[in-house]
Amino acid sequence: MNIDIDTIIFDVLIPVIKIIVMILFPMIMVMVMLWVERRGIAFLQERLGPNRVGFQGILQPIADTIKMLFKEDIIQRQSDKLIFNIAPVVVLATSLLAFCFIPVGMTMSIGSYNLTFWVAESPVGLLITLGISSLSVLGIVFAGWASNSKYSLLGGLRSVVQLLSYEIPIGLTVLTVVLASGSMNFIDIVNKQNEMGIWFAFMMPVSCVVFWIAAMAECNRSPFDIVEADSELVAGFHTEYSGIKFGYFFMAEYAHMVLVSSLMVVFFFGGGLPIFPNVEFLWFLHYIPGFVWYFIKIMFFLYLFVWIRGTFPRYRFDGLIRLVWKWLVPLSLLNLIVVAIIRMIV
Amino acid sequence: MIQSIIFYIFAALSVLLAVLVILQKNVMHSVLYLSFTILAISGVFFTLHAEFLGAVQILVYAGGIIVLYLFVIIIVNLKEIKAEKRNIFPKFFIVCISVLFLAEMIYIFFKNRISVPANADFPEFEALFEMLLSKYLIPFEIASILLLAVLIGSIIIARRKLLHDSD
Amino acid sequence: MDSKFLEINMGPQHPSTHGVLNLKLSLDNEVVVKVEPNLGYLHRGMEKLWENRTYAQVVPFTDRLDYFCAISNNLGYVLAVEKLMGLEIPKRAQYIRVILTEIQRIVNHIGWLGFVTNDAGAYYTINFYTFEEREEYLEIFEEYVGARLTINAIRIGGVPFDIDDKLISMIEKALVETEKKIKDIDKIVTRNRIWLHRTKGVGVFSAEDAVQFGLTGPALRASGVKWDIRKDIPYSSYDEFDFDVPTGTAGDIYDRYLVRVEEIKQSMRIIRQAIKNLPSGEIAAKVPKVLKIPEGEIFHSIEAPKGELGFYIKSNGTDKPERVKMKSPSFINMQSLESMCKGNMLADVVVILGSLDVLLGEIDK
Amino acid sequence: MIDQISKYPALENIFSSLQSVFKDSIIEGRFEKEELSVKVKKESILLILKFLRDEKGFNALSDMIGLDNSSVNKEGQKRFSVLYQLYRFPGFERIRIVIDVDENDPVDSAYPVYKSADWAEREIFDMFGINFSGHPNLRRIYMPDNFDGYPLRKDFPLEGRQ
Repeated sequence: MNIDIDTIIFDVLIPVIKIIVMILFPMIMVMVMLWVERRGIAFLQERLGPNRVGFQGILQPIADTIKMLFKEDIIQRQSDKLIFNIAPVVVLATSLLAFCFIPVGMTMSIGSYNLTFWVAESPVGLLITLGISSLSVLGIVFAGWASNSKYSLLGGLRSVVQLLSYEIPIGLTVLTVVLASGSMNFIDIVNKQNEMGIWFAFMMPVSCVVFWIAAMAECNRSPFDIVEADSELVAGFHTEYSGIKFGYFFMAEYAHMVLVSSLMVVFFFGGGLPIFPNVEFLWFLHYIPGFVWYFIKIMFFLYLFVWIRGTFPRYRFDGLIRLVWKWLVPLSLLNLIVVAIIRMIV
Repeated sequence: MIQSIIFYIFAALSVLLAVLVILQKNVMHSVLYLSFTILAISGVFFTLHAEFLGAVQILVYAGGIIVLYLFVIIIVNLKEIKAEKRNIFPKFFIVCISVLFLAEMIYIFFKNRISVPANADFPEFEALFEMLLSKYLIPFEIASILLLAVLIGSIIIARRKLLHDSD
Repeated sequence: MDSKFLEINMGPQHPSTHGVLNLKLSLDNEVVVKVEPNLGYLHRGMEKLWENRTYAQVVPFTDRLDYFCAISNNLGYVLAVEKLMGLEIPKRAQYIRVILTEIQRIVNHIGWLGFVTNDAGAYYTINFYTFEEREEYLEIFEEYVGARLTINAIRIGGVPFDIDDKLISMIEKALVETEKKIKDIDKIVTRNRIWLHRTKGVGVFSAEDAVQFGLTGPALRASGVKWDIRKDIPYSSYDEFDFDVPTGTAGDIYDRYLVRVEEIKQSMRIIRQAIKNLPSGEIAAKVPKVLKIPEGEIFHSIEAPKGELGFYIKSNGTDKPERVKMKSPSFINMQSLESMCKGNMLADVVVILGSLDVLLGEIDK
Repeated sequence: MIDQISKYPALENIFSSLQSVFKDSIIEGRFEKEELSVKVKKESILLILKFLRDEKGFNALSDMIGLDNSSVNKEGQKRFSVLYQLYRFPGFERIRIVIDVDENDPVDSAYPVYKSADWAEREIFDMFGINFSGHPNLRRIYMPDNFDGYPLRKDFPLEGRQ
């Protein structure tokens, strides 16, 4: 077998680097989000937030991580140890795995080599990503059950109901995106938006809003954070976790937020495309690399998460279910029909 | 080459995990291993380039059915399975079935030799959709109506039990 | 899960039981079937202690009961003692007391607003807004007596210090700020759909029930009973002020919220009137160094921010009371928790508990 | 006392009607510092409370107070007193009903008449050891269930004994 240097670089080295980067990317975003959230909420609440470690508290996430690593890892004696230990890994792993199909930028040509900003490309990438991201509920239920605590159990049960309900509007709105772009491939979806010269958010605003609400519920963020409602369930499914295992859940939650923001950006806001991709006199915007655009866009949505958390009270369980079955599901169904009809006509 | 190695890893894993599923006494552990088995099987599908099937495997089995299993187990509060005392006849039956199954597997194995993952690179799900929505449209719709009936029926049964409880 | 219901121990270490309280909850899925409060984690035997202290020594202890509105507790006790002695208090002292207690009412209600929204899951935002506001008033207290929380600002016979122009300007500035803050919070909260969903029709208590259970204060008024001791049995020359008693209709958490917000505005009205009409004169009556009260008994109650605060004092002719019994508003309000929570969901228990405005320091005495 | 009572004709009215209805049960009525304090016999407390609630409109039991009279040393004085502080509102009138109780002498619970007596009676039971018969859930409220002694009795040492 003759192995030349090019094959090693392009077929082995670069994919491996990409994989490593794509695993590190959510982790680094978690760190960034930790700082953004703490400072952002402090800003909303007229206080300062962490500003001691490093410039403007920029090293605070590292301090937090070190604290978490060195905290005692308490394992309840009555817990189911196998599942108790495996659950955080399941949650974090699924959150990170889902990133492999996300295009974090546009293709960049370096000489004759086309550098792509995604780990894998698949004609059904969208389906796989949605499937994997919904797997984190398994970890949550396992954690809730294995902790042998009633608060955790309630949190786990709530998460199942919440997830099963909110999968439906997510699926229905994603279908409209698939209808509009004619593909389940993320890259095709982005390219279609480039072709049409309009972001899907402006083409299908209802899908965009419904997807955002349902996605917010799926990553258990305020105002849908009934799974870990701190004023009733203490900390929900991760009440009994401490140390780095709690850290896993924590990272998974933030990674999930990054994932949802990425999906939002890819589906509705043109992924790594610059704003107004087809306006001629804004040609210079194309010289800003795609991943920068992507980053700016997801940061907006990540900040939106923080903003919403700092503003709204929490939904009660029944209200949450009523919202999805009475409003989101019919609305997304109707939206799907409308989009399908328009797509047939046009 | 790398692909076939990965395929065999996934295949071996799925068999191993499936064995672990039935060896557990704790139901929850069984479900844990079952979910891993399903993931491994979807890995097998991915290496065989049946990406749509793999995705559906994750979405439906791991995301849906396993979660429902968990829900039922938590609500019914099954913790451990106690070994039943069986007569000689069922034991004999079980052994026979296993032997038959093994024989069949060996026969297939030797007939086809070692099957290498097909390297087909076509989006098989398009063909699938086409078939479902053209040639097999009526069975497809009938199946969906059947599922709906099952859904409604289960709700009615559950409701009736609830109503009886309140009386 | 042997029984039909899920039993949950909420507290004594729980983020939202407002102190060390233990609630034994029985849940049918998420619906509350039974609530059993367990008290006594903070019991310090105050009443026994008071029997062995002189009348003046008791005053600082009352701060420690409801540490969130210490001045009202001071006033309740001091008024009872003064009435038992038959002491006449100078007008200026009475007005200063009114100003202080009304500020305390604002502090309590505005702090409550923060806590209850937090209980409903509004991640501390409104809590920090209100605490910033509370801070201004605490600074006023600091300027007045030098302490911020347990300030012991009311003495038997009058008040320890006079109010000067600096303090008055501080109070007026703080009132303007509060008005703005209330408007801000009103914008965020009052018509927020999630807030309405969490509070409307939750923890409903009819007027008859409320009276039967002895509910007092804003929680009672939210049920539609117009009963404010400041208006009906005036003390400390409250009859000279012009203010309204807001009442609700539905008796749910939302009405309690509206009533409390309106009460903040009424308190501001009272403070402004008191500052405007502040009479001149002495700030304390002559009280003997060793206070010996002839035999007698008295039950006197005031309208504390949390409800009716009563003090029963029985004197035996010595310088120490024979018995002091405190009727704390939180204790009697807490009693109705169970019947309010029944049929509501787990998440509501926390908000209902918050809406009753209980404080464990006062319940456990 | 007479000129004071004439300022509150409503209270005087209530006292006279109480006297006419419960002739034998009323031991003593005192008017002191705007308050009417009526000492009644222990046995008829429930009837009197019911009468005051239904006929006279005293709709709320504000508080119940326990007293230990052991330091007063009067002849024929029972050990404990229980005070019922009643309200009529919206309005002005407060009335105090007093009963004397001996040790190990149960009192009828006021719970059937006023729901707010629930915890108040538990507190008196906890602090003085007075039993209330007919109370639905008479347990200690502050002290632990296995606590020995009653803290607010005069013979309980100030610094505790445990």
